[in-house]
Amino acid sequence: MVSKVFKDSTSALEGLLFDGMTIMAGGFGLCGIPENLIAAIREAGVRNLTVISNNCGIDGFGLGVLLAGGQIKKMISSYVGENKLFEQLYLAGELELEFNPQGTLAERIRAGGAGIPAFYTRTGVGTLVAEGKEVRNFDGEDYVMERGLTADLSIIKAWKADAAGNLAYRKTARNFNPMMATAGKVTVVEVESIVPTGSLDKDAIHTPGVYVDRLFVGAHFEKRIEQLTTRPRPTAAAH
Amino acid sequence: MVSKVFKDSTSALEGLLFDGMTIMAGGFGLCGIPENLIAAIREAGVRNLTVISNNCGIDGFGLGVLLAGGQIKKMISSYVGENKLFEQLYLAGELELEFNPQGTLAERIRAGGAGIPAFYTRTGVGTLVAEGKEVRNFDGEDYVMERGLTADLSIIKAWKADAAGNLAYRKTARNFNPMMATAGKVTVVEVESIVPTGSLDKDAIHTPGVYVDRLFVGAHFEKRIEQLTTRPRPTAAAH
Amino acid sequence: MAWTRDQIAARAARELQDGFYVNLGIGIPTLVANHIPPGVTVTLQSENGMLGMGPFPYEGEADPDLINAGKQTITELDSSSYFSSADSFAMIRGGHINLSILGGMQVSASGDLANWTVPGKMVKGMGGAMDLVAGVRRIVVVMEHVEKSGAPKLLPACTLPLTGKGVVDLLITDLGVFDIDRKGGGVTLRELAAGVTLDEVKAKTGASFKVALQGAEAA
Amino acid sequence: MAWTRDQIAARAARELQDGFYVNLGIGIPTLVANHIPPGVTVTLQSENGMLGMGPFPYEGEADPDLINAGKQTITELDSSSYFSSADSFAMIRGGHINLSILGGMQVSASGDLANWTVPGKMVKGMGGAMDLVAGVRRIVVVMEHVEKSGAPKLLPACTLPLTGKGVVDLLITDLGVFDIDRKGGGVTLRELAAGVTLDEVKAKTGASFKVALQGAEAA
Repeated sequence: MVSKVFKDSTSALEGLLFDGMTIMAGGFGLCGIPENLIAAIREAGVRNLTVISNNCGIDGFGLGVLLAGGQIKKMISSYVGENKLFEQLYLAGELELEFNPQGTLAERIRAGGAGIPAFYTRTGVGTLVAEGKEVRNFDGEDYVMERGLTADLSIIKAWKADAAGNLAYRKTARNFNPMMATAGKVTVVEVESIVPTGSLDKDAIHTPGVYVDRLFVGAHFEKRIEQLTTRPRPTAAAH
Repeated sequence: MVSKVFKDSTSALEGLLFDGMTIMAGGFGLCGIPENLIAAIREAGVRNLTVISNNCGIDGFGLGVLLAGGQIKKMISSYVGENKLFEQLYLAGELELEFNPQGTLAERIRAGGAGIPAFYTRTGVGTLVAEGKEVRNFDGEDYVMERGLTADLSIIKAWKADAAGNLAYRKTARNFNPMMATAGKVTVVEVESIVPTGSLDKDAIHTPGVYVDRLFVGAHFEKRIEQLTTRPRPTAAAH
Repeated sequence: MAWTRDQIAARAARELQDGFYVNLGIGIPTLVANHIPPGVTVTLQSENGMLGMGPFPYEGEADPDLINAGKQTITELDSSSYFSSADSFAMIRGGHINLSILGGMQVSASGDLANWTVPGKMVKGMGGAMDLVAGVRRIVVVMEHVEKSGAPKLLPACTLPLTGKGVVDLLITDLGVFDIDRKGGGVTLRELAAGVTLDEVKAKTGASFKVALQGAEAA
Repeated sequence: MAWTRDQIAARAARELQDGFYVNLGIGIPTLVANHIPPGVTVTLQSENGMLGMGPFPYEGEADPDLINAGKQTITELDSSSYFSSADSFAMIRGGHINLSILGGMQVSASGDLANWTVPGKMVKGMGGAMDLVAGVRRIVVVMEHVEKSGAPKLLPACTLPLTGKGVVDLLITDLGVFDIDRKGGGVTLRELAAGVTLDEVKAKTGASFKVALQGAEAA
């Protein structure tokens, strides 16, 4: 069987990138983002990208580097408040933007991967989000119709994988990654380690191998923290 | 905080049962069914039940005992082929039946628990299943609209729980249980053991505690096998 | 001479390609797992919530928490994973399974399939069959060519309630192999079982079909 | 005298009931966690995929894989669980969270909330706010009673784009506490902050409101 395991980000993306394509990128803020794949896409220089991702990184990190490279034509996101360049490009009319409520975005991606072309949600009824969309009453309550989302490519960050492509995520770095892994025509995954097949808990595999086309161990994981927040250690006297 | 842990099936169901109610019951075939809760409902004698479950047990076991007790008015299922009494009651007009494709049933229950009143699926287009339902074309393909499902009570079988109500299922005994746990107005769970809070892998909790109202350790788990199928052991010569 | 059930399964197994994710129905389709060609690795999905289905357990080792969609006890592999029924059918409906091999009661010339009910006679239900034919990328149906009564099962249109409309890509019976154009409609006989004549197939088939034999191979 | 941000948070914390599952927004709502009344145990949900949020980590122990919806580093508890964003919002949209406390820019007399954008000025996005107000069973908004300019924020109708229509149950500002009838419409002043007069509230409020004081308690 053809192996799903590739040696690095560049080889894992070979033949998959083209101008004008749609890419889904996992992560919430800078947590659980496919750092290595983003860097490789920056390197490859493809342009006019539509990027579906909850956020757009920060200036100089995460998807922010694709923004700085002028590679992104349109973002489909729920929140981009941490990115000054984003605001600047958007207000200058150089960037298209489609805001989705975060839960609607997550569900649209799940639907796209699950063969569901549309669903109804109460979220956004009576707001800008519902404009131009069907609003329908079920059992006395109004709901807006939202469409499933898919992409040409999904770029995913997981914690561990096996050679069959089974993935496990760690803590809140899971976020959008599992749904996006199901909604890409091709799904490429970077992981912190590839473990022997059979060593992952079979009851705890978040993404079964069927969804993973290519995977590799990322060379660098900076895992930058956006809002380092701590509390003081209790003093010795408290012990 | 009021404890979610009850001492047995009877106390866990106290005050929840009434004639004419709708109950979701987890399990696929006889695998992962809430045996102890079914027995307690048999004991309680409530009638005119609408039961949402993929199957209806077999004669004399699983939901079959509620059927034998004349407690079920209507079943919403995908397959009831293992139950002769079912066929008999149905053909005699003593039982209502709503067949759902298995995947549509699973998704309707997920939708019910997720606040989605309706969704579209290709499953069933051009068949009896689509009769009386909206059929709508998205991007050149026809889809049928299906509604979310909820219940007055969900009865669930899990493997392990902690006192916070976090649940883990085992192997294919997971099946319909996780979605049903989200779609009951009240959700009662029987488990094989309650483990110390903190001992379940936090990345591998299938049902977070928010969905669980009451839980108990089941007194009996017969775990009857419907189709025992084995292969001969390789002979010693083969070693 | 016509193919046996096992020969039908063997022929169906030749539709498997290396790396495929496959869902096998109950009956003849289950036998396909015994005929996977050498050098071909497929991953079997069981719609009750498992990817990477292993063989039946040894005697005494059956686990009641580990069954397939036919409710048979099975085993896991190193590469197996478990998931809920909702996740399982998201996988099926979303087009992530390459191939499904299913039994049939009737198939029409436009690829309609009936395999779940006989009104007034059989109260079983469709289980996951409607989801499989609607969601899986390629559908192969295996069945006896005619009913016990001799009545044809490959028909201009199904008379039984449908499982899916325009869903069958390939039909394999004891008499031969038929391509079905599920978009345009139309049946083409591709292979004859050893010892079966074109005349026999014509006599036993309700639908009209084109003939473009690739050679009548014994399975 | 008006309440401080911390006093607003303390008053909001009195809305927490034992056993509640709660989602706290960013800003003043985050402070609510510091004021949970004794004997009340609540479980905090973070919409990026966690139930059972713990306190901030000790210095040197922050884990980049463990953040809250405000992107702050946090810790886990024994009872914590992690899940995907889709599962997290299924929990929110499905009505499984008892209470959410959110910040606001404007609130209307019929319970409309605006808290996500100022056209032409602010390009941030709604994040999970629209899902929270649409799905959570009870919505408490905490905010300063007036803008820096002195303009009222409790209005007959919001002028900013809405986050949700008819979604707010209770409004807590530095001046007092207001019940909002999100079905029928209509605001009732329930509590005055210590040292705040009814006249001051009337002067600083755009919407008309009824008065049914339960006693002006200091938080």
